[in-house]
Amino acid sequence: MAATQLLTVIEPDGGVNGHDVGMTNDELLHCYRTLLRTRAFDDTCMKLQRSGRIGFSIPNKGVEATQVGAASALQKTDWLFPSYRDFGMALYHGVPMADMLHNMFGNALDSAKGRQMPVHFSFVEPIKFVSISSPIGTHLPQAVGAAYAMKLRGEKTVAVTSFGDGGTSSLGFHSGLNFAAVWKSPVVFLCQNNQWAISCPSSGQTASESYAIKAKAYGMPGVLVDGNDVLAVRKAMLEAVDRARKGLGPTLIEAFTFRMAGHSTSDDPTRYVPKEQFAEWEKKDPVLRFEKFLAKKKLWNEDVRAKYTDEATAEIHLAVQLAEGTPRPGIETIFSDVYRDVPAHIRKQGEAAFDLAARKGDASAGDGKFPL
Amino acid sequence: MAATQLLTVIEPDGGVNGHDVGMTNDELLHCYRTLLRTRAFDDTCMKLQRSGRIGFSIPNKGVEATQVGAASALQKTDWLFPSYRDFGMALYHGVPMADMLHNMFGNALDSAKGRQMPVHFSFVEPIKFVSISSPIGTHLPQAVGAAYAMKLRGEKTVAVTSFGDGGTSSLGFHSGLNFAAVWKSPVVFLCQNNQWAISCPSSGQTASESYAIKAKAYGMPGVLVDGNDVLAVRKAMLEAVDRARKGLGPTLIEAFTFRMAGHSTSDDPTRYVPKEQFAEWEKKDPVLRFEKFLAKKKLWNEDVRAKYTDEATAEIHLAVQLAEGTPRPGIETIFSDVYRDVPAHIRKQGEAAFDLAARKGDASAGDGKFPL
Amino acid sequence: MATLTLLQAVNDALKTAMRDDPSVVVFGEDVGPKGGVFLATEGLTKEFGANRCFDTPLSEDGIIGTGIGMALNGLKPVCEIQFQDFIFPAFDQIVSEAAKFRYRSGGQYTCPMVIRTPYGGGIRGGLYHSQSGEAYFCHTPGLKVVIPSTPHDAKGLLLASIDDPDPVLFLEPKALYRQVKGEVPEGKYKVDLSTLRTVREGRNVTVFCYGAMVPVCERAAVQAAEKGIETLIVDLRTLLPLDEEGVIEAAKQTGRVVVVHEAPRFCGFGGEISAIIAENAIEYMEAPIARVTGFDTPFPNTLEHHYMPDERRVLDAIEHVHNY
Amino acid sequence: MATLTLLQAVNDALKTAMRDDPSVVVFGEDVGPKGGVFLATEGLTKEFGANRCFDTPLSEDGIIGTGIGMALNGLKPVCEIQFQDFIFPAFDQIVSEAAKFRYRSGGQYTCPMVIRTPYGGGIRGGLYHSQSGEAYFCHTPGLKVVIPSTPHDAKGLLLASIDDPDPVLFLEPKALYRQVKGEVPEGKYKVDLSTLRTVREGRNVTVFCYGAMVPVCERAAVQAAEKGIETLIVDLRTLLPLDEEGVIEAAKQTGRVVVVHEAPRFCGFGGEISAIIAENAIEYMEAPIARVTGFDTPFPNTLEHHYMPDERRVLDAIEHVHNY
Ligand SMILES: Cc1ncc(C[n+]2csc(CCOP(=O)(O)OP(=O)(O)O)c2C)c(N)n1
Ligand SMILES: Cc1ncc(C[n+]2csc(CCOP(=O)(O)OP(=O)(O)O)c2C)c(N)n1
Ligand SMILES: [Mg+2]
Ligand SMILES: [Mg+2]
Repeated sequence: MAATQLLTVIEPDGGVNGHDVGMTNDELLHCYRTLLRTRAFDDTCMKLQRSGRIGFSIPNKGVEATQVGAASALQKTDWLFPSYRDFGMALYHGVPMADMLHNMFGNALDSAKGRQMPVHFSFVEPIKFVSISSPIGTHLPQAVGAAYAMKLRGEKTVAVTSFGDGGTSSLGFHSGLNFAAVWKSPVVFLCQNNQWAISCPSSGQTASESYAIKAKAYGMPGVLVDGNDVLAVRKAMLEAVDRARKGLGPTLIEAFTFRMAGHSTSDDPTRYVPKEQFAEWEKKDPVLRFEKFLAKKKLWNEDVRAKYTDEATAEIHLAVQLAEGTPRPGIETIFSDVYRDVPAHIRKQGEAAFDLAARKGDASAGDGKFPL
Repeated sequence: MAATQLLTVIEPDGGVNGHDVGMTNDELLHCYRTLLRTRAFDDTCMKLQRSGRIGFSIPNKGVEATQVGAASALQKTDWLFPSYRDFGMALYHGVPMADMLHNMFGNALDSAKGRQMPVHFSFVEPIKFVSISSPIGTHLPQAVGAAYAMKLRGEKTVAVTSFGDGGTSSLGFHSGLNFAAVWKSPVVFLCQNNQWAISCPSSGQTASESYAIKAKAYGMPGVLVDGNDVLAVRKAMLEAVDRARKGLGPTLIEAFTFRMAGHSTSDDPTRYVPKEQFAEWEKKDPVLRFEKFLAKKKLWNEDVRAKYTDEATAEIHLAVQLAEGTPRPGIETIFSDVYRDVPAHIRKQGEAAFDLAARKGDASAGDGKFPL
Repeated sequence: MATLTLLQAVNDALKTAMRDDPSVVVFGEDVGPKGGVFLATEGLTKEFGANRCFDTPLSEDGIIGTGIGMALNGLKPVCEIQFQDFIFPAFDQIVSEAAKFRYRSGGQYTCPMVIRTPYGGGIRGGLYHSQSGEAYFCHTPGLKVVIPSTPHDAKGLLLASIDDPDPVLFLEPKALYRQVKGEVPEGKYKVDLSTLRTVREGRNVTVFCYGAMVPVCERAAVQAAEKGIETLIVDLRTLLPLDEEGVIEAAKQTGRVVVVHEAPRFCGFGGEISAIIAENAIEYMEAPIARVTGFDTPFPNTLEHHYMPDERRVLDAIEHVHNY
Repeated sequence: MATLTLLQAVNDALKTAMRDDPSVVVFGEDVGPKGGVFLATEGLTKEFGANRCFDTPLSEDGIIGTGIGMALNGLKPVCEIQFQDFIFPAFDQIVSEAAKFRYRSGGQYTCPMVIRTPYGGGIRGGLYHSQSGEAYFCHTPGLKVVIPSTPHDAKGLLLASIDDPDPVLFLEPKALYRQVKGEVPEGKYKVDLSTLRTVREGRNVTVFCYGAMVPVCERAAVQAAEKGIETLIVDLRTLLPLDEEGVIEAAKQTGRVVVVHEAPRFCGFGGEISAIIAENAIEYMEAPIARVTGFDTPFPNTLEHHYMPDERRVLDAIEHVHNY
């Protein structure tokens, strides 16, 4: 595998060119199901936002294969340090859709207690899906630290961290990869190169030949892989995870893919993405790609798609009802979890807030909308 | 030139293996003279510190060739963003020793008005030698910005920035090289790899094959050069500077050398540098190396060394007298240069300080010593 | 004079400066073809070319670091940080470098540059798209910190900042971007840095505020007036260097003071205002110096309206110090 | 009990914690074989192995970022930043990440970690080896900020910090490292975070201080006593969360207050103390609340003794508020 040549497994006709896929039919169908559920989830969130029922979302369309392929290489005991576009990884490992929607609505059942913007998930089960941060790149060295702990205790787990092409310019990329390589940490760096960082194309992000080649600067292997190909991503991840578990150190994987939508619900990509690029990548849709492969294996036809789509629709429908029907978090959640124990000054501020509300009524919600 | 193979010009016997040196005898002797003056300056500062006459110094022994070779490739209109170990570059371009010593004494004639620690020089003439900062790596993106201005105005100048092996781990290295390559800025990054960052050896700094190879991550050429060889460093720098002037963008040069002393006057390298490493590099002394070359060209014998040494000694002797005899900066210098115009609150604080001194006498200097 | 939003006034100021002075360059993430995520830089690349208004890689350290280098070498960089919450990777370049270059070089090297960035809550941005970090920067000698609250001031203060010989952090109250409108003169004019603005005269209580809190305090003052309390409102505008004389004067005028900001209270900018008054005019005070601020917690999302000071809270404090 | 310097007490605390708990790891630049540039970590690599005390590459962002990851995953990292002046590259990791992890994850992920770093002047370190940045961190909810002034407290507070469930910034007054000596109990003991220490009782003037300013204030108090002024000295020790009740109480006791710190005045920690008093006890004040601080300039080198508050300046302020 190389840092400047694209690793592909699924051919245009759905064949795998002699690759040993090594997955059961059930496993393959779980991947497929997750692709569809991810797309359905994305779709629903976009619609919820457009109709004003949630404040914000981040489209996922086009990058599902990377997430499903990567997630499929992990054990439940591994740790994920994801970014905001990583719906698919959570869904793959069985995070309930409702839990994800509680976050999108920022309601009382949201694990983050409505404190974060939508898409900033945090889960400890069924896999460690570490609380997502908005600041780009900060989670890379954090993954390295978590991996250090694993190694120190002699565990055979790995930490995987996922970030965008833009994320490679961040401070955390530099310190994260450097520390990981020096420490030979069991960590995998997954760069989801969707070719855009909001409106900045790769040519404005770096002059390097590829993102994978940046691994050279840190003395670790760099692998460039077709991000629209579930099996190629899985293959690269499996190798990297295996290296990590064996104590051979970190790997940088670049998954080359495309964001088939705007950066977020606040973004209009037609201002800067060339029309032709959209058209070109429409043809490379990762879901169609995987369907071709499944069809060739006789695992797929339109009915299979319909069945899973219906399933996903029903699941998400129920989850939306649940989440939308759940009230806001209580005002006391503003004041808790700053520290384990509430210090006197914060306690007093909380008491004053309740006292004021009792005397003068509640604060009223503004009409501010997220612009980005 | 390559990122993992050492470029050398001066052979062990002083020959240059067919390289076209392309310098006049006067130019060569200016290099030699600067090597000796740099070493003399270093030596004097170490002694001044040991005898308590200045507070701190940073040894330079062993890395003089890198500085002289690099400086020799620049024009007076170019900009230097140096680090604290770069005495030689200033001396090469004709900064008077006395001006440098005013800084070492932090006196009233110090261009930094005694505000900075010793070795944190700042000069605008005869070359832009940009005010040195303690925080590692911050000056790299600054050099890129200065180079952007040159390019925007269509000037044919370059910005050169120099830093250590430890500096490659800093944030500024990552953002500096990345921005420079994307912008094709006329800038040269000179990594002086002296194999130690205080007590941290290269093996603890990075797992990459070399420092020069880190250029790959940014899409610019990386060159590894023998840092104890004036002519090799000059050759690499000339090529890089030429590329930059032609608008072809930045280059990363790694000069491989060795710090033949402690990190600073507060450091005891015997705690961590293996004895054998000192012994090995004693033999590779860059001054002896250049003398061999000059001797082969019939430009050198013991008398030449004696002559230049005497000259340097006399020069520095006078400069020390001047600097040591110059009084401290006036108290008003504490309050100026925070902004161009002194704002009211700072003016008042200054007035209060003078008033208090008038009523209760001056503050007395503590006996605090710099520990590092 | 045109009637502009605060956002349009910022855009107008940038265009005015770039027309006036070819050394002015504008850059940051997404400021080029997209025109910035709030559209503050819309049209600049088109009018002035991609050499003078351009996107950067995703590194605030790089944006400010290169901006410093440009400033050292004769350009007038106006850097945009997409959200103030994302300025922290550049904290070292700002506080260690830009703020200290003049001092540490004895005036040989200087950093006349502007860092523009939207700050504050009110857009359901949660922890990382809502913060008010002015206090972090106000504790840094060598920086100037400016926050407009009207379109007129936004343009005049920004033009003054661009002309300033020292580094200026220009914090734009994003909640007001499209919320406030006002008359804005055409062409170049400057609003002096370090002079506060009296928003409203009043003899009972003095309220100090800035940025997005100004309209909140104005609304509270209207309600207070209905209860017979006349409020003097001061928009500080330039937090550093602060118009200390003006602050002391305004505090003395009523002897009852409320300080308002969105940022957390502890070690916030309001403390400095209280301290200046307690140091210079305590004998004039007839009531505790009250602070109405964000809570000492991170910034929440769903409940942000409970977190941010609103008319209710400001009015309550006005009444409290008035009736003390 | 052994008599130790403050530096030895820090070293003792680290050893005690590492013996007590195998999940404690110590890392940073030069902390391994060299034992740290001040020798605070001397002997740790030898006793506990290079897996538990080790050098890092030169990146504060990396040190704190990996420390956070370790803390998330069950270790107790004690990170060293070589000088507080060099903490700024890690500012984002500290204020955006460590401080907010518990809150933003609803308590699912937490960051029990300690960041040790020497701060303050007195060693002729100039702009970048002398700063006191406590105010930057005290404005950050989610962090704790601790500063010892005696060997006893250094050990007890550091052990309490290592045991704390939340991130603690532990600022060590480098000027006192070898200057103060005192009795230090053997083995493990803790000094409560968030309880101030009364250094000296007095009924005329209250002085609030911390860290390296404590001995300076003590000396000033001796001189004041010679002039008949009895000074109550409070060592705040934990700045965040602050013992606010204790502060208010101590201020009320004399009605005359001086606040002392080395950091620049504007928006410094002293302002918060003044503000708390002005908000909660203004009617007890019989004089202006005075601040004695570093100047609002960067930290100079040759003239650092003029910059740092000394007995002269503290005494002058005590007399000023006393005679007001
Ligand atoms: C430190 C920081 N700077 C700026 C931003 C604003 N921002 C949010 S997403 C984004 C682009 C990220 O691009 P990329 O890393 O390629 O990820 P993608 O969104 O394409 O998945 C930017 C600039 C941020 N969140 N954090
Ligand atoms: C940001 C920052 N962190 C830590 C330090 C403390 N420090 C000063 S020099 C140094 C080592 C630098 O090593 P290197 O870059 O190799 O340069 P050299 O001293 O070897 O020339 C360190 C860690 C600093 N000055 N700045
Ligand atoms: Mg992207
Ligand atoms: Mg080095």
